[in-house]
Amino acid sequence: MKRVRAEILSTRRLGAFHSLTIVAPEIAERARPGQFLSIGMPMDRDYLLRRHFSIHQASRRGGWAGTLEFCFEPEGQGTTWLANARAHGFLDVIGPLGKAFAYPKRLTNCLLVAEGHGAASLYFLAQELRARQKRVDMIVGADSQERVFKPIEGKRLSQTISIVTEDGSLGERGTVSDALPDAVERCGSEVVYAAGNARTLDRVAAFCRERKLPAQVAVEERMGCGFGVCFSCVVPVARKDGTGYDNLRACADGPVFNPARVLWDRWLSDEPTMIPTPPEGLPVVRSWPG
Amino acid sequence: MKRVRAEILSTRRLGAFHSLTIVAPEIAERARPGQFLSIGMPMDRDYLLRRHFSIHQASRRGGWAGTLEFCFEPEGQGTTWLANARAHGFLDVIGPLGKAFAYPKRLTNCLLVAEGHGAASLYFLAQELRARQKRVDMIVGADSQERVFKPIEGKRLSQTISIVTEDGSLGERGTVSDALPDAVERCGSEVVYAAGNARTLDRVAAFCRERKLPAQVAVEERMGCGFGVCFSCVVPVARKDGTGYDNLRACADGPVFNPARVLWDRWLSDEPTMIPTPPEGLPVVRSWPG
Amino acid sequence: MAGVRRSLTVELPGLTLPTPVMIASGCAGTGREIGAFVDTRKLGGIVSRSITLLPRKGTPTPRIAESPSGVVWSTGLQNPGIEAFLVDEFPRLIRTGAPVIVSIAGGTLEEFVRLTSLLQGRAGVSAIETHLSEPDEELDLESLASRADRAAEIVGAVARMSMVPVFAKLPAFVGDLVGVARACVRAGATGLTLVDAVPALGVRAERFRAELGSVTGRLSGPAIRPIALRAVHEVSRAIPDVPILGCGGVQRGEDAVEMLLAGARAVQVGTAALVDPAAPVEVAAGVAAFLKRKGLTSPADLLGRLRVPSNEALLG
Amino acid sequence: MAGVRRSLTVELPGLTLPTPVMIASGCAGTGREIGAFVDTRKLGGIVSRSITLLPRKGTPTPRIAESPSGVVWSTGLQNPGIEAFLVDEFPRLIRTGAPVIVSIAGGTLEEFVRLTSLLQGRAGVSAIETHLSEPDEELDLESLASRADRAAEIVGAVARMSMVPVFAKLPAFVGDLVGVARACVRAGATGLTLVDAVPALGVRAERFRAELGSVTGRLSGPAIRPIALRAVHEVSRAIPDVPILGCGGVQRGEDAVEMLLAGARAVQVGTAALVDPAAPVEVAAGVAAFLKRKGLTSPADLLGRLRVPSNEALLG
Ligand SMILES: Cc1cc2nc3c(=O)[nH]c(=O)nc-3n(C[C@H](O)[C@H](O)[C@H](O)COP(=O)(O)OP(=O)(O)OC[C@H]3O[C@@H](n4cnc5c(N)ncnc54)[C@H](O)[C@@H]3O)c2cc1C
Ligand SMILES: Cc1cc2nc3c(=O)[nH]c(=O)nc-3n(C[C@H](O)[C@H](O)[C@H](O)COP(=O)(O)OP(=O)(O)OC[C@H]3O[C@@H](n4cnc5c(N)ncnc54)[C@H](O)[C@@H]3O)c2cc1C
Ligand SMILES: Cc1cc2nc3c(=O)[nH]c(=O)nc-3n(C[C@H](O)[C@H](O)[C@H](O)COP(=O)(O)O)c2cc1C
Ligand SMILES: Cc1cc2nc3c(=O)[nH]c(=O)nc-3n(C[C@H](O)[C@H](O)[C@H](O)COP(=O)(O)O)c2cc1C
Ligand code: FES
Ligand code: FES
Repeated sequence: MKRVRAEILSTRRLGAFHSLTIVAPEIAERARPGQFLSIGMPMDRDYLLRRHFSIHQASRRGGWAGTLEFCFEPEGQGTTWLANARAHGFLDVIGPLGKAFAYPKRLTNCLLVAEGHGAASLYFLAQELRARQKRVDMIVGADSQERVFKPIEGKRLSQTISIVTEDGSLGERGTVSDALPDAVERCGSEVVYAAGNARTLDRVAAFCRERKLPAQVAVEERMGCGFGVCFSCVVPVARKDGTGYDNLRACADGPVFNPARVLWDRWLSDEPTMIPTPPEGLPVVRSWPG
Repeated sequence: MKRVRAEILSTRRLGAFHSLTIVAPEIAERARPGQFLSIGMPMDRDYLLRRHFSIHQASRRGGWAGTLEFCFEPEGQGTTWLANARAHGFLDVIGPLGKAFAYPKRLTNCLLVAEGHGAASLYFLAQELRARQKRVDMIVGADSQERVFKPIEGKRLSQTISIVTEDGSLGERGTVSDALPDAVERCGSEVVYAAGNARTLDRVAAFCRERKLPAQVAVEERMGCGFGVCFSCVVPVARKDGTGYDNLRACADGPVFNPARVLWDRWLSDEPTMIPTPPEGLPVVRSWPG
Repeated sequence: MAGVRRSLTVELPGLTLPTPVMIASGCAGTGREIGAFVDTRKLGGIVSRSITLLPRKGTPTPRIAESPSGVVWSTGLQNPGIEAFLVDEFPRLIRTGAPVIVSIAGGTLEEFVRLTSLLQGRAGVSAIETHLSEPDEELDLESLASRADRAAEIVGAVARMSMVPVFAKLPAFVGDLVGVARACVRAGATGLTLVDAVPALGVRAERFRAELGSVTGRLSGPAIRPIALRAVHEVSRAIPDVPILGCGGVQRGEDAVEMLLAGARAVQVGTAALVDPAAPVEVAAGVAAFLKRKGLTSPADLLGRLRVPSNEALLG
Repeated sequence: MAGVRRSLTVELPGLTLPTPVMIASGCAGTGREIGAFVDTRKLGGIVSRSITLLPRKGTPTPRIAESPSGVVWSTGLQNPGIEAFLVDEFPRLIRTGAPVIVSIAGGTLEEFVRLTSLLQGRAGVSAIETHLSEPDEELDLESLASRADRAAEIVGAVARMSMVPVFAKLPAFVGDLVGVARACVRAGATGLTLVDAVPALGVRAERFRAELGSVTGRLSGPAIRPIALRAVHEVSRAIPDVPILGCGGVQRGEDAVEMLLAGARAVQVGTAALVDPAAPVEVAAGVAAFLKRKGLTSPADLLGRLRVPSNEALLG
């Protein structure tokens, strides 16, 4: 993990998304899919916290060697400021942060389920999987067309891709989880990777648990620091041996988790107080397929 | 008093000073020497309060009609932000604020004593006095050469001018108050106007009191609002009849005051508690010469 | 939402506000100034600066300094005293057409009693706000609000004499905020203004000096909004039906909505009104826009409707 | 200033700090993380997150949200419990080479006693900080610090058992801060950490929700600096010789200088260390630069040297 003052090489618009490419060789060198970057905000603003974005692209060779790309939708103060950043400006960047997606050793057919900006990290993963001779199929979704992340690149990176939007403005009408059973059939998927909104990941997790499909998901949680010191970003994860669970830091112990071990109901609970351990006890989960 | 969204017409450097010319006809129409402008800061910053600057120039006719100029030295957060403002940007401006300098009706020989940015309003005053066939002489001072405000313009606007700097880098070595007795002799001054640092104004006031010279000074005090609602900017001023004093608002009741009525020791006291009324009682002061 | 009649009016016991956004005490001037910037009939109300029995010259300058997203200030409650106030300033405040809440302050029970008697039955006094953050000169307490029984004694005396609603303005931190609040309500307060600015100190390192002539002062502005929200929330949950005027860091319409959700019936804007004299009116417009967007018809629809969060909602 | 030997070292009773800038409790991680960003030997000290007798899972997420120039947070003191802490986290903290202050928390006297006994005589514990903002489970008080006698009972028990300095960390607002502080010192506290984060609530208007999973939380960051400064100033003037660790909103060297001028011997950096992990070291560098500019030789030269302001100085 490094902290650098990184120059902005270029900025682009991709539908609803903004893309920033920065020069940060020390980070690009180490970056792997699922990891993220932490961007510092300017000093004199009334908002303080760093903002966090998945690494979409890390170039190690060629003309772009040493550069990193991340993408975001301008929403609040921080992303609005970032959206106005110009080439040749500098950013305070920490990365690569967090645990990356693990690659399957034996299994080959990988299904990547991406919702919204979740595609940013999964496209990066697709490249790495293909470089390892894995078959990559994709489900890419969003609420509407302009929020579907780089559909063309999605097609290029996958054997088959199904695009879904909630309003039907592009591809099938529906959500990525609706499209899941079908895709798994069609592609003979053996491993599932997913990134997107937590409720969707919960549904993907339930499906994979039921089908006994090994899976990994990249989660997002509010972060205070992004580098593991404040314990703001925790997700309840069952211990391997089922003796209980721990609140693990999405930034340091995640953001990639085995969905079978995430206690979704507890994490996504509306209640401000903790839910008691379910009567059936906590799941015992074998680790990621060797 | 108006509030406008004013376009920045141009920006200039004048030695240590920055000058901004803005388009604000409603304000320029009414502006008189000694009055000031209040500039709003951007929304998302961690500093809130408006910044205040004397009106240096208000053009009512000709090519520049409807424009206002103010000048400042970048020091803290707000002026640093302003120093980076560019032409065609917009500012949240309130003005003209405060009471202006009064012009003598009968007396003719006016001596203008300007220290640092105090010259900004006194040069404006000089123009108005000359337009009224008054004789204008000046003492213009600062700690060093690049802080002497527009010396050339000072020469142009005055019959005689003495320039003083504390380090002697331009004109005589010394302070404006040192140069005062001489200038009054030489120019047969009948009225004194002064703007500058409070301790200097105190000395000018003492001199004028002793010589029975009618005078007016423009003061500066920390302001919360600039338009009279918060009572942050007060200066202790003796009542005309000597029955006591009032803490008057520099922004609404000033910034121009009759120095003979300002209780300088009380105002400039180092003590955090109020000083008792002096045994000799408070001054009784005839009003400004008709 | 065709056909829906939407109104910003706020009905409080014995007091109707045209909008839920007033100007907080000490930030509205003398009635002469504010009209230059806003249509004063669009104000929910104007709270006068705190008026004492005798004139007060206030603290030496500097009286205000900046701090991150806030200001540290101390005026020492400069005011002309109740008699001069009633001759001059008060009539001008009334002429603005906004409901006028007179804030009264003192260090002894007697002062509050005499102040109230001078306001009694006077046309144009829409309500009285008791400023209780001053030191208690009789019991020698840090402030009149630091003990529930004492606060109740003062507020009770004012309430018994007053024919108009009385709001007890409390600091965010007194030993037991809910206890003091409950005591004030039991003693007869119509409602509470939460909160007064927070004790603070500004230091100017470069000069080894305190920023203010009075050395210590009070912190206000957006910086304290979460502090005010917590006070409003805590008190409104403990004393469900008491009308609360939320005060502290309100700058935008959304901030006012936050206060109403936390349990306030209306809000007061202080520091933000110094920075932007149109803020109180713009905040009200922001509340109206929010109600429209949510298909609600009145500020009362927001009262205390705070829900607990869901991660999905925050991350989705 | 040729020949002047300038040092940032701070000498406290029984404790020497390499610099006057520590990382505040809950913001330093587990000893694994911070080394990636700074030379940890340049830290004045590291205060551990608050450790309880039994493991704590903490509050549900979201645990942090932004507010103007601050953050509202609540972790519920998530920690592995003292035993696991001593096995794992503590040794790693020591290996950073910075003085380690262990922060302990609980809701009962017994918990504090047992926590202290487990730390007793353990190599590498430079000091103990008692976190007193938790609710008092025995006397059912809002916090252990809300009553002087109770705070003194807890801190006294810890101090009597401890062979290392004990710092009582207090909230900015308890009924009578000076009284509680004095009671803690009389009971044996070596010094005080002022202040803990301030009770607060964050609301997300758009969603009618509290920002935090625990609904209410605490405010920290630059927004509260004037609050912390006032607490440090008030206590240091009332109890002249007690060592105070100033905490609250310190982000730049100048902020730390302000704390020292107000009466602190050293400072702690919390929120700013989340925003910029190098901040604690850069703040110390800023203090050094300030000392140099003023021709001073040690942080002690700044202690309590606050002067009252002069308008001339501020306006000139
Ligand atoms: C590990 C990780 C990877 C992410 N990758 C991406 C990405 O590749 N592209 C992308 O568009 N977004 C991504 N996000 C979400 C992104 O961090 C938020 O959208 C962004 O922080 C919002 O900042 P803002 O200034 O627009 O919002 P504000 O409302 O101004 O933010 C206020 C606070 O809430 C936090 N916050 C707001 N929304 C979120 C959120 N959805 N998740 C976490 N914190 C939030 C902010 O960080 C900030 O601290 C990621 C989040 C995490 C944790
Ligand atoms: C009536 C009036 C007229 C003025 N005219 C001019 C002018 O023509 N040219 C010029 O250069 N300056 C002028 N000043 C001073 C100018 O307002 C301050 O220099 C400026 O506000 C400093 O802002 P900052 O962001 O640089 O300083 P910061 O240190 O960031 O300011 C912090 C706070 O202190 C206040 N403050 C700081 N210095 C002063 C000061 N000297 N006087 C009053 N408030 C201060 C700021 O307004 C702000 O509220 C005038 C002040 C007043 C009251
Ligand atoms: C300059 C100034 C003067 C104030 N004077 C008074 C006063 O006289 N009486 C009072 O009760 N509150 C006074 N206040 C406090 C405000 O009414 C308000 O309670 C506080 O500032 C918090 O609100 P805000 O964050 O919107 O400013 C004053 C505040 C400021 C900034
Ligand atoms: C995320 C976070 C976690 C914290 N955890 C603790 C804690 O466990 N124990 C404690 O005494 N203080 C804790 N604090 C409070 C800080 O130590 C500090 O007192 C407070 O944040 C004020 O300092 P600051 O403004 O520099 O952040 C925490 C603060 C933050 C932001
Ligand atoms: S965000 Fe601070 S630990 Fe993860
Ligand atoms: S600055 Fe507010 S009254 Fe003058």
